[in-house]
Amino acid sequence: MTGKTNYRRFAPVTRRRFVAGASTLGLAAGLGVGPFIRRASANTEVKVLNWQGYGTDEPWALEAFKAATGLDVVHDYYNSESEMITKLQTNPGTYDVIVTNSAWNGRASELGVIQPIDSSLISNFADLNPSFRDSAVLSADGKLYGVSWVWGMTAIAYSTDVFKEAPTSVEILWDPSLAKRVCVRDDAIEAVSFAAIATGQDMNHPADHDKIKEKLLALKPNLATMWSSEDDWNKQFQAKAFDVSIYWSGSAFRSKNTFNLPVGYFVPTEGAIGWFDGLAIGTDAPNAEGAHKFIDYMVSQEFYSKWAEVGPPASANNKAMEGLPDSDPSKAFYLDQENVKRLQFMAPLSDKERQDFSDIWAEVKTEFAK
Amino acid sequence: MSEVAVTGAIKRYGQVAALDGVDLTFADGEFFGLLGPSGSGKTTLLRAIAGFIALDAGEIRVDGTDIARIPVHKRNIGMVFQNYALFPHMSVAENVAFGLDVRDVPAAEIKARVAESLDLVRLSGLEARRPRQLSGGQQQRVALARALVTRPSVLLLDEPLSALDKHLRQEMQVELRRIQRQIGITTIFVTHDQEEALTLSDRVAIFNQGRVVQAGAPRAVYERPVNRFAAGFLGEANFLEGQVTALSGGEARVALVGGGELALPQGDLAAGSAVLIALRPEKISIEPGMAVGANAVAGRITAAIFSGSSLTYRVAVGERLMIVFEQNKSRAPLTEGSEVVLRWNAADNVVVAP
Amino acid sequence: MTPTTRTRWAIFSLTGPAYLWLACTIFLPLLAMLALSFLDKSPLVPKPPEFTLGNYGAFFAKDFYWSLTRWSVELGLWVTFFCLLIGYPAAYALAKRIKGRWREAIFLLIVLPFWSNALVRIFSWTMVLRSNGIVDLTVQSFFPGAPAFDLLFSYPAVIIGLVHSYLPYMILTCYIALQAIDDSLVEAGRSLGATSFTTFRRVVLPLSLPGIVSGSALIFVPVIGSFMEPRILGGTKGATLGMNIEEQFTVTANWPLGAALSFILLAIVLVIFGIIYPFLRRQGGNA
Amino acid sequence: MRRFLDGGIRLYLVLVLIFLYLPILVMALFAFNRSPLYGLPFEFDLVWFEALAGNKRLLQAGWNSVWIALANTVIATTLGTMAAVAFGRYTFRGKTLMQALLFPPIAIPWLVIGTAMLVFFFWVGRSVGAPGMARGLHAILLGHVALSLPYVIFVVGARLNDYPKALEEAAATLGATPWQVFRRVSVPILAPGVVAAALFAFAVSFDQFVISYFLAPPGVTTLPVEIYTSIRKGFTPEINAISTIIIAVSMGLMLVVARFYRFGGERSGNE
Repeated sequence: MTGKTNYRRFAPVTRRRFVAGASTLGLAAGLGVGPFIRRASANTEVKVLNWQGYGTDEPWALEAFKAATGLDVVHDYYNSESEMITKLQTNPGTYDVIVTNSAWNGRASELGVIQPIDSSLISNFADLNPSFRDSAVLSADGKLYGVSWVWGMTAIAYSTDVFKEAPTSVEILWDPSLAKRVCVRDDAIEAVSFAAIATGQDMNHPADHDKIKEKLLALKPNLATMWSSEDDWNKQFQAKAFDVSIYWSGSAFRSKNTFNLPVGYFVPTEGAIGWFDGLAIGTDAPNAEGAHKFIDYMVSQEFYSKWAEVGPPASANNKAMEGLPDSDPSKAFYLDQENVKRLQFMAPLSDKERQDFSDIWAEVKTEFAK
Repeated sequence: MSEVAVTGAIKRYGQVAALDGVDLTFADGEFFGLLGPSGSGKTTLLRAIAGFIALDAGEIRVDGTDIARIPVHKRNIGMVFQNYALFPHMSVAENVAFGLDVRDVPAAEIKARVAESLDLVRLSGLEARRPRQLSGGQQQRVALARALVTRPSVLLLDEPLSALDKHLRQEMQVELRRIQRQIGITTIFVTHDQEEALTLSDRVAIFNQGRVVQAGAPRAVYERPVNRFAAGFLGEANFLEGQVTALSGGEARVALVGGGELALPQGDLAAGSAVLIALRPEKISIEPGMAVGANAVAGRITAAIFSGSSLTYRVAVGERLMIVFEQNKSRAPLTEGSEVVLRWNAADNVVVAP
Repeated sequence: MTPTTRTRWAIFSLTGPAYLWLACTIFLPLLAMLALSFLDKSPLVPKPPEFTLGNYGAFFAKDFYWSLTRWSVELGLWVTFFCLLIGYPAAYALAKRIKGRWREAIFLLIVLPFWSNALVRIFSWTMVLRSNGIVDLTVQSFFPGAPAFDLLFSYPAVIIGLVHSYLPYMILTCYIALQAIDDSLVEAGRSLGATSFTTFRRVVLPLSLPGIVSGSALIFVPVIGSFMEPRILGGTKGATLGMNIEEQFTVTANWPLGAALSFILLAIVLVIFGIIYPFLRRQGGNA
Repeated sequence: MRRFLDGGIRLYLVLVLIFLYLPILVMALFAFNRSPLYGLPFEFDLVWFEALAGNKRLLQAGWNSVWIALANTVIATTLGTMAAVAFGRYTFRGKTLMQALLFPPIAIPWLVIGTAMLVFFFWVGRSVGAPGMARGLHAILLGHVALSLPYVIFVVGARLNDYPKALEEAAATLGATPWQVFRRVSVPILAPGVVAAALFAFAVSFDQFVISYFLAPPGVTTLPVEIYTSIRKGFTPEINAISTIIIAVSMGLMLVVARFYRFGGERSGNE
């Protein structure tokens, strides 16, 4: 790995030479003549920007992809969509493939950090579920900026130890018998969206913010804590810190299948949040050809059938979903049209909406902490 | 060895002049004492010579070369600090070797010169000790050895003996003098201890408020102080105020304020002028009886202080209180309340500026 | 070159490298951030940004910011207080009572926990503090039927986690300050007839003040901006301004607002230190 | 009475150490526990160490972190000590302001600084025609050192109440150049503060996530970055395993160092 050789340059420097070295370093950085800049080896690598541990970096997949194409896949990660945008803006021409949420793909294309995709190079394109594939949020000016990859929902998980029967309503979160047994994610958009659903409003553009605030404040007696990551959720659930929680569908299946936690999952009759992720190609991608190949592999049935073993979200590839073994509980769940019909899909938000949601949540959390 | 010449040195800190036009020349191989009360400028001058302080005006020349632009470490000076400033993390030998080490002197030579230097200060055998394990006198000697081992052109001593007890101080004074003689280095030292200054120095300079009041050989300064400050600072003195009444035959007669008459060599005194006379206490003889004539006054002993080899009398002469020293010879000490006569020689009357 | 210019040159060459480094990597970027906090949108957005005071106005317009700020400062004060309470005696014992090899060994043992990852440490604390956690299970195995121990998701849990994270700062800064105090000064104090306590209060404490100040600054300042410990250990009870700042960067992508809130946080820090600085000067502290 | 008091003091230090080590022990405990979700009861297993041995990415990340932290420690400690010396030695105009300037790097959340740095470096890089220079190990090191400097200056400053000015002057009169004075007199005298500062600098870098994460080029990662980015999916006790190894190794190394080198101050007479 070339990174290692670079370190050696910084490694022990004699005391005498040190100050001179330090100033040279500053100078080198200032003039941009540093020998430390890692140049992409364009044709043998595909650089991917994604969440860590989210499909694209499965070691077996990278081996299979390399075997098929001879390309190495190198990863960089982000921890929030906003960071993804920042990384793209401050590293032009660095990334080949970027995983973009449906609500953010439009923003990325608007900022010019991702480039149009040639769907003819994606052999699996025809098999993709048209409702995602042709979604307006993945294209701009009639050009395709994202290939739908996976989708999932944010609904409600519960402990099957506590609930002998699956709850059906979103009101379970406000059930007085569940004092200090409810968990939500510490996320403004998710919380506001759920409160909008619970108060019968349009999740993406709710009209009545006060009602949402009120509904969220009513959550206070029931709230045990807030989770921030899947890892956090699993550990707390394992420690029986809560009985019912807003949770991601893919994660719920993982908790159940991989970690053998007593997790049940349902989509409330009032509805739940639906989302889907696309795969995009960075502007001036050093290896656009490889990027198309990688995207094609990512949406293939071959990849998904193996990935399904660790509990991913649903594939946007119809063939891949139908190809799952019937023993996989997620197959029936994702293919259940009753569930899908109840979902409201996340739409791009304006900056003002985002800020409003954030402020509502901040205000509510401040009340929680009192 | 070198001659150090200071001319017109001025250093101000805000409104205060630490050095207010100092001219002094330190001759080659001379042991020179800078004496004065705290804040009189003596330490400022020493630090200026060392290079820690830049003068606002004036210059310091070593063997004719202006050293203002030479940084401390290139001045080739040896300095002994008030609290010795020994490096606590180094052994005695390492402390002494430091100055040679930074000059990249070969190891073998360093070893030899350190040994020689420690021998000079009679500390051989303590090379491996740390400063904290040494007594005050030993630390002082290490500091001296360290300052001398680099063969500096000038040795600067900043109150080097003030941290020692009296006995050790006297011992070290002798030692210091011996070593200085032995190597003949120009040595400038700062002290506020007049006895020390007199004992050690070839010449002394008395400082007050940033100026040199008087400079010269210790004896000359002691015997002929130029003003009240010099007389009072260097040794004890009785001050007598009066007016010249008559001049005759090379002798001036002075009527003292509050009674009594003095006769003294005329010098450049003018009739009718007011004069201030300094009179050393040991120059006065004390006898029982009543007063008569010039250079004799009558008084009554108010205190007799016995201190072994000598006696100090406080004598009330009219409104005035005079101090008299007497060697403890055969006679029984005079008692408090005795009426006495004080006499002295005309030549012991020193006219000083107020 | 006169010695005065030499002194100036010495100051410049001693501080120059550090401050040049800081200028290039922190001050200039932060100045850009400061400028950004007066704009209505991030400059990376294609639309031209406009000048506004709205980001600072938002802080004063919304009540919850005031609550978050107050809590952050209170949290900082509590954590600093407990670190001082626990850390100073430990530093004193280490500097003045433990001799020989043990001193070095303990000194190192105090820093080592610091070399573990903060997040890993915090998760370990959740394991300790929760019901069915280490403490709870231990208590239950010795005293079956004892009331359940569950501190997780509470204010004390946040304090415990933060005190643990920052305690080494206080111990080490106080230790190195105390260690520099000559024992003979203490003896001198005693010989002048002062009691142990008076000697401590009048001699040791003032001389170790720079250590206390450094330690407190290194604790108070980052704690009021903390967000991870309050979130993970405090659950719904750990709301801080730092968490909101983080959200402005990760969720709402509103950098100007996040930057404005950060500079308000900084201003609070500077005001607090501005208030206590003259007092410290009077005490002879060198901070 | 004195003995009783000393016993109490030792007990107190032991209690403080227990408090400091409680989560570390818990961390190590779970490295040897079979449950991937840190479940209890405890079941001894080396499965996470085995997994770690096969996890090249994590091992490489750990290795990278150590190197960056070491380089950072050397640079930050040197530059920071020099600045602290200037503050301790001299009184000059602007000193208070310069000291106050150390607050922003610790008061402003790392996320904000990291973002500012990333954007600023990018902007500088773009304006000199090398946008790629915004990221890389040099950038990470630049950032880490900058964040460590205030800590170093504060910690060394805590040692400078009684600055050994006479010792430095003595060294200068003996012919030592300013650099020799600094290296051979000031540094050894300041050693306890400098060592503490170095330990802090190492810790700051070793736990620095945001800067590394923003400034690391794709494919390069450090341990904290690995830990924080894996949080979404869930990190396994492999993290505990590698953390345990690092703590154990550094404990061993430091105790060896303590055995041969004293930095707690000068030797006193009777030791």
